[in-house]
Amino acid sequence: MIARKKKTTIFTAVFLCLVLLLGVAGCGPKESADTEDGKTVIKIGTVGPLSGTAAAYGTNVLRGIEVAVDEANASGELGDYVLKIVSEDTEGDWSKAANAFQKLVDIDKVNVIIGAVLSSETAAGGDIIKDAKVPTISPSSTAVDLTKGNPYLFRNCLSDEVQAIQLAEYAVKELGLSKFAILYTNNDYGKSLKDAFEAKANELAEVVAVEVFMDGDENFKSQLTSIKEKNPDSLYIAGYYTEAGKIAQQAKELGMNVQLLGADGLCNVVLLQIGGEAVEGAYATSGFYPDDPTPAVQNFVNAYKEKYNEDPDMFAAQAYDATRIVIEAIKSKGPSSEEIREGIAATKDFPGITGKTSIDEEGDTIKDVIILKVENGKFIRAR
Amino acid sequence: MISPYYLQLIILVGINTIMALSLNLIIGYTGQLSIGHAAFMSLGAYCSALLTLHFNLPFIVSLLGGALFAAFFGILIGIPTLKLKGDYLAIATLGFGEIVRIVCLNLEITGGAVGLRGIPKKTTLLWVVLAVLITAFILNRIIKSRIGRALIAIREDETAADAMGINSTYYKILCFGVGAFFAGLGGGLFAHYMRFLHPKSFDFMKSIEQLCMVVLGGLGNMWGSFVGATILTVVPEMLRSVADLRLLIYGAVLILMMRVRPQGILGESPANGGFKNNSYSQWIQTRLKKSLRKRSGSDKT
Amino acid sequence: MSRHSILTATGVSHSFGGLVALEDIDFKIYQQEIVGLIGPNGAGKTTLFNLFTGHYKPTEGEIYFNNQRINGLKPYQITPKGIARTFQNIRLFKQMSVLDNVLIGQHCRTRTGLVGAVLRTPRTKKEEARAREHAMEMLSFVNLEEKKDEKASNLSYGEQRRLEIARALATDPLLLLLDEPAAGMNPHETIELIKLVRQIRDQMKITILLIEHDMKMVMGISERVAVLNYGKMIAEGTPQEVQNNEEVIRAYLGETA
Amino acid sequence: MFVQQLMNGLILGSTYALIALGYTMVYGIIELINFAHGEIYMFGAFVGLILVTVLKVPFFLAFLLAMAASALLGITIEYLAYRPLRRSSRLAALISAIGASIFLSNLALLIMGSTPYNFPTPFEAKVYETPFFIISRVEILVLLSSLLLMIALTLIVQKTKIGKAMRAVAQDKDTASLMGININKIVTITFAIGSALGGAAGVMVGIYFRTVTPTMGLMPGLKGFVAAVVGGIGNIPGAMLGGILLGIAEVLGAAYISSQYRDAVAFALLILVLLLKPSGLLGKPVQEKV
Repeated sequence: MIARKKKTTIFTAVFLCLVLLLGVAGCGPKESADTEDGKTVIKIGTVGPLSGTAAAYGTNVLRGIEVAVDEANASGELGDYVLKIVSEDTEGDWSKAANAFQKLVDIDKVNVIIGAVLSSETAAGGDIIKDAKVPTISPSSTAVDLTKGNPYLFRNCLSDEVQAIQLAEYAVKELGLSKFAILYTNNDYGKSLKDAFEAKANELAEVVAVEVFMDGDENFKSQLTSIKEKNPDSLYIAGYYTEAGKIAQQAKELGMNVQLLGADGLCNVVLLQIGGEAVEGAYATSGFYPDDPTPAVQNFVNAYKEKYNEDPDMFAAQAYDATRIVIEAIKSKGPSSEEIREGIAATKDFPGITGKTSIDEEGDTIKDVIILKVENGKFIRAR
Repeated sequence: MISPYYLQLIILVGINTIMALSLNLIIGYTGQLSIGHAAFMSLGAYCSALLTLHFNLPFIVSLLGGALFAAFFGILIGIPTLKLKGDYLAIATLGFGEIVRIVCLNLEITGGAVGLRGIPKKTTLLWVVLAVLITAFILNRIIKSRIGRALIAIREDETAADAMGINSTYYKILCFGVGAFFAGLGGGLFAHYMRFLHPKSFDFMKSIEQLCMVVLGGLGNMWGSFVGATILTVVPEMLRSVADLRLLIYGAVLILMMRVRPQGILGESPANGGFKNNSYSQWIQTRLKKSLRKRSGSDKT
Repeated sequence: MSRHSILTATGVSHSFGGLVALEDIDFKIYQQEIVGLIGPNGAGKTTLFNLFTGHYKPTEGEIYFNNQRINGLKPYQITPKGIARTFQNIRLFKQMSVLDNVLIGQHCRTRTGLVGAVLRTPRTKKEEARAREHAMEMLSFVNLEEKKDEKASNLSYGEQRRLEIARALATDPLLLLLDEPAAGMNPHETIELIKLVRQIRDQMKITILLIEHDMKMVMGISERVAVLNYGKMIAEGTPQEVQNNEEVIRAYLGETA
Repeated sequence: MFVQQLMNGLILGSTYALIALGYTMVYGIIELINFAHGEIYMFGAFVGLILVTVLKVPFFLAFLLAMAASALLGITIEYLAYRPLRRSSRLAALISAIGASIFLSNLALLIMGSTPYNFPTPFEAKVYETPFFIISRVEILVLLSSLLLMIALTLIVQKTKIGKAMRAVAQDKDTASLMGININKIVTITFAIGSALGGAAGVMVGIYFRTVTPTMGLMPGLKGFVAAVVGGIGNIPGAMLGGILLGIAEVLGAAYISSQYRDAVAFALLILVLLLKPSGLLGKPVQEKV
């Protein structure tokens, strides 16, 4: 009996402590002050996976935004305004992203949101920011028609369709390839790349095999063996760098002699580390080339490296550019949500580190596609 | 006027309460360990959303359609799998949940990996409150009836329940069907609130989250399901300011909770936990008693 | 006493994967008698119970209850026909109240379905009230009416035994199988139990088959005793006859030696 | 091509088997689904990685040290999360295991970050070609190590005194303790061995797939568990068989049905086996006592 009582007491104590702790954490520094050091605060909300399996993408996006915001605040280019980031985690789960969006617009009353990262997250938040009239620009959600019919939703990333079409053309005309195999990851990104590439490649030449894998898979030998049977001369990998590196390795082990092709999801140094020799000679479309000698790119790369001790990837670069687009919008129109929306919508030939960027009437991005090639363990620009 | 963010939280608390209540019927009252409850939610969500999108049916009809669809699968899956006991049933339901998720990810009609967009927003606070009340009312009536007694008897001791003339297979399937029905109802409300669906949110972790709601609140306690759903919906939101520690804390709390109060916040039986007498621990108990008997030298035929 | 058989087993055998537990048992129970089933450890007494109640299916042989063939039926099908049992190692629904335990016994005598339960129709209410009344009668029969709201696991050992009997009685059986009802009881409790068993037979007209080790009890209460050894029925008769049967003496002495 | 696919399945299956062995070991003794096993596997991979890349420890030594570290982690988890619950319900232990799993993977995420680490391969990447199939040196290593670990484990359980005590505990804890067996010690040893196996699996798979991430334990953990159940949980050769069967089913499913449903094939196999033989392919059915 005594033991039981003690247990109950402990339980009650722990429970109360927890509630208190949470209360403090939740109500903590909920600042309503919109000024800081005499400057008016403009709040930028971010939404993306900072934990869970997709955390790598969300973390890099947040870092890209942070670099841009630090830079802008330090340079004083915004005059009487200062930018402040409110970042929200989604765990990679779109229903939690919906909560994050709702919180940002209602509780934090952010002026603008940069995010979300995964297309499903952005899709789940689209209606929320539309209802709240808060402009939102995603640096990486590539799903087809995502921004359509939503005047508050924009994105700054390469269109999957354009990437796939341009690479298919390049592969046939410049590289002289004719028998394509496609291996795509079973998410919106992989699927829209695959659809576009398959259509274009079939038009110009022939697609002999299409196989699919899941995010996070490690063993691709089954799919690769099926592909090998069809004797393609090239393999288009519509997915991300981790899986692509392993696919390249395993294809090599199976003795496949194919030209590797891919999209911007491949462009990360991790691909080179995992893939090693197996990814030599691979071509991939990209919006960002970190070795580009232009000062804007080098400034970003150096600032990023200094802050995070790591090379920036496409996610970080596109997030940086998205933030720059927002900053330009504030400079040209003003800091209110409506003004920022107008500013973003009017973006034309913005000289970003991921190329010249315009936003079309659907909120979609028009930007140059560059093609990178892996040579001697480094990405170099092929076109 | 309540802010949309808090409104959203209240609505999610409501939907999660429905999920937890229906799962509680299966786990807490009938003692069948199911860890694929999110699958029934997704079946209801997709079915009702598609009914709305393609046939433009009234909301209530879509909701019921989704719920019945989920119930149908609950029964369909229940018939073969409910022969299994304890951990084995848990694993089978886990496998079923994953299969549903993968199928939803690859079908054309569900939008596949791109997700299902453009579902009209029809779920309001009123709908959710009504649904919670109706769910609680119906489940409470069932539990307080002859059927509920039979379900609890099955949880306590299936062999003895059989001996009392209870067709345990029938009742287990019935409870699975009813549980799946309300899970499907919750799914329908969820779909018409979120306006978007993607299989990602109906994975294994979601089922675990729902299980945790039930256990945290207290197995076999209706109020417990409400408390558990509220805590696991609201607390993660309160912890947003410490985003990277959120799941860390969640994990630690689960371990601590099981140590200090395994019967849940509102659980009743202190010393040994209400769930103790499933068939497996029964088996262990029997063994214990047997060895005691052996020592006391009495008969065991 | 009428000599009308209520349960008839002919040539019943049962084996667990090659291990023969019961072999060629011929056994009859007549209406309203009290029969004792004895035998050393592992003789197959509980197995025979399990065959009668449907928990096991006989490998061979036939079992008739009230002129209906019941072998192969599931327990939940046999109970409504009128066989009820208690368990050797008390299997109450521990977390349920004493009254609810007995109400479970009424399960097979009530009909309410899902709709009736949710709508709580007048029929349901009437049925529930009747079931409660009946359950209370059973509780007062075993002298537990005051404990009706206690949790079953909080009862004393002897009370739990009695509750199990009340639960079995609530199924309105014709035949009651008691598996070691006196195990763990003190002499005083055993005497009370003997009284109770007699009452069940005399007042409710229920036939009783019991497994028991307390020889005083078996011989004192049973009108007929059957002896199992190594899965075979080695003797059957009045307590007097059985006590003097040489094979029985050997079986018991052999075991203790 | 069919032979190559079969070979692919065999290799994939032996990576599952490596994980399944640890699962089955723990379940066999204390009947607990150790959901944190996937995280122990991840932990082993990280320890191996850090030893090899940062501390420049020779590979084989790093492998052993990773096993030892994983064993230590396993013992700690058991002590903190499972032991206090030994007398409470199975569900409580299950939830506690899930809590441990969530805690560990997020702790790793916090410390190591989410970018995948590259595991440098300690062996010359060599590929052997036969007329029917192609196999790499690492794959042979994975196959052999899972086979060796299975045999070693079987020997430990069947032939040693500790093994005998383990089996006694598995059969009947109370009687075993009456016979003078220290239950706590046996459970600790069981966790140590099971977790060491998990760590070994982590390092092997890390080398094979060349990456280590904090979330690497999730799906393989689940699959390894499925493999253990298919083979008959608690049965050591069963874990091997289950793993290989699962691998082959997945690979053939992907090759001849559709790669979209590869994971669904695995889970369908699980349900099928459970329905036909609930105790798994090599598991012994439990006779229910009345």
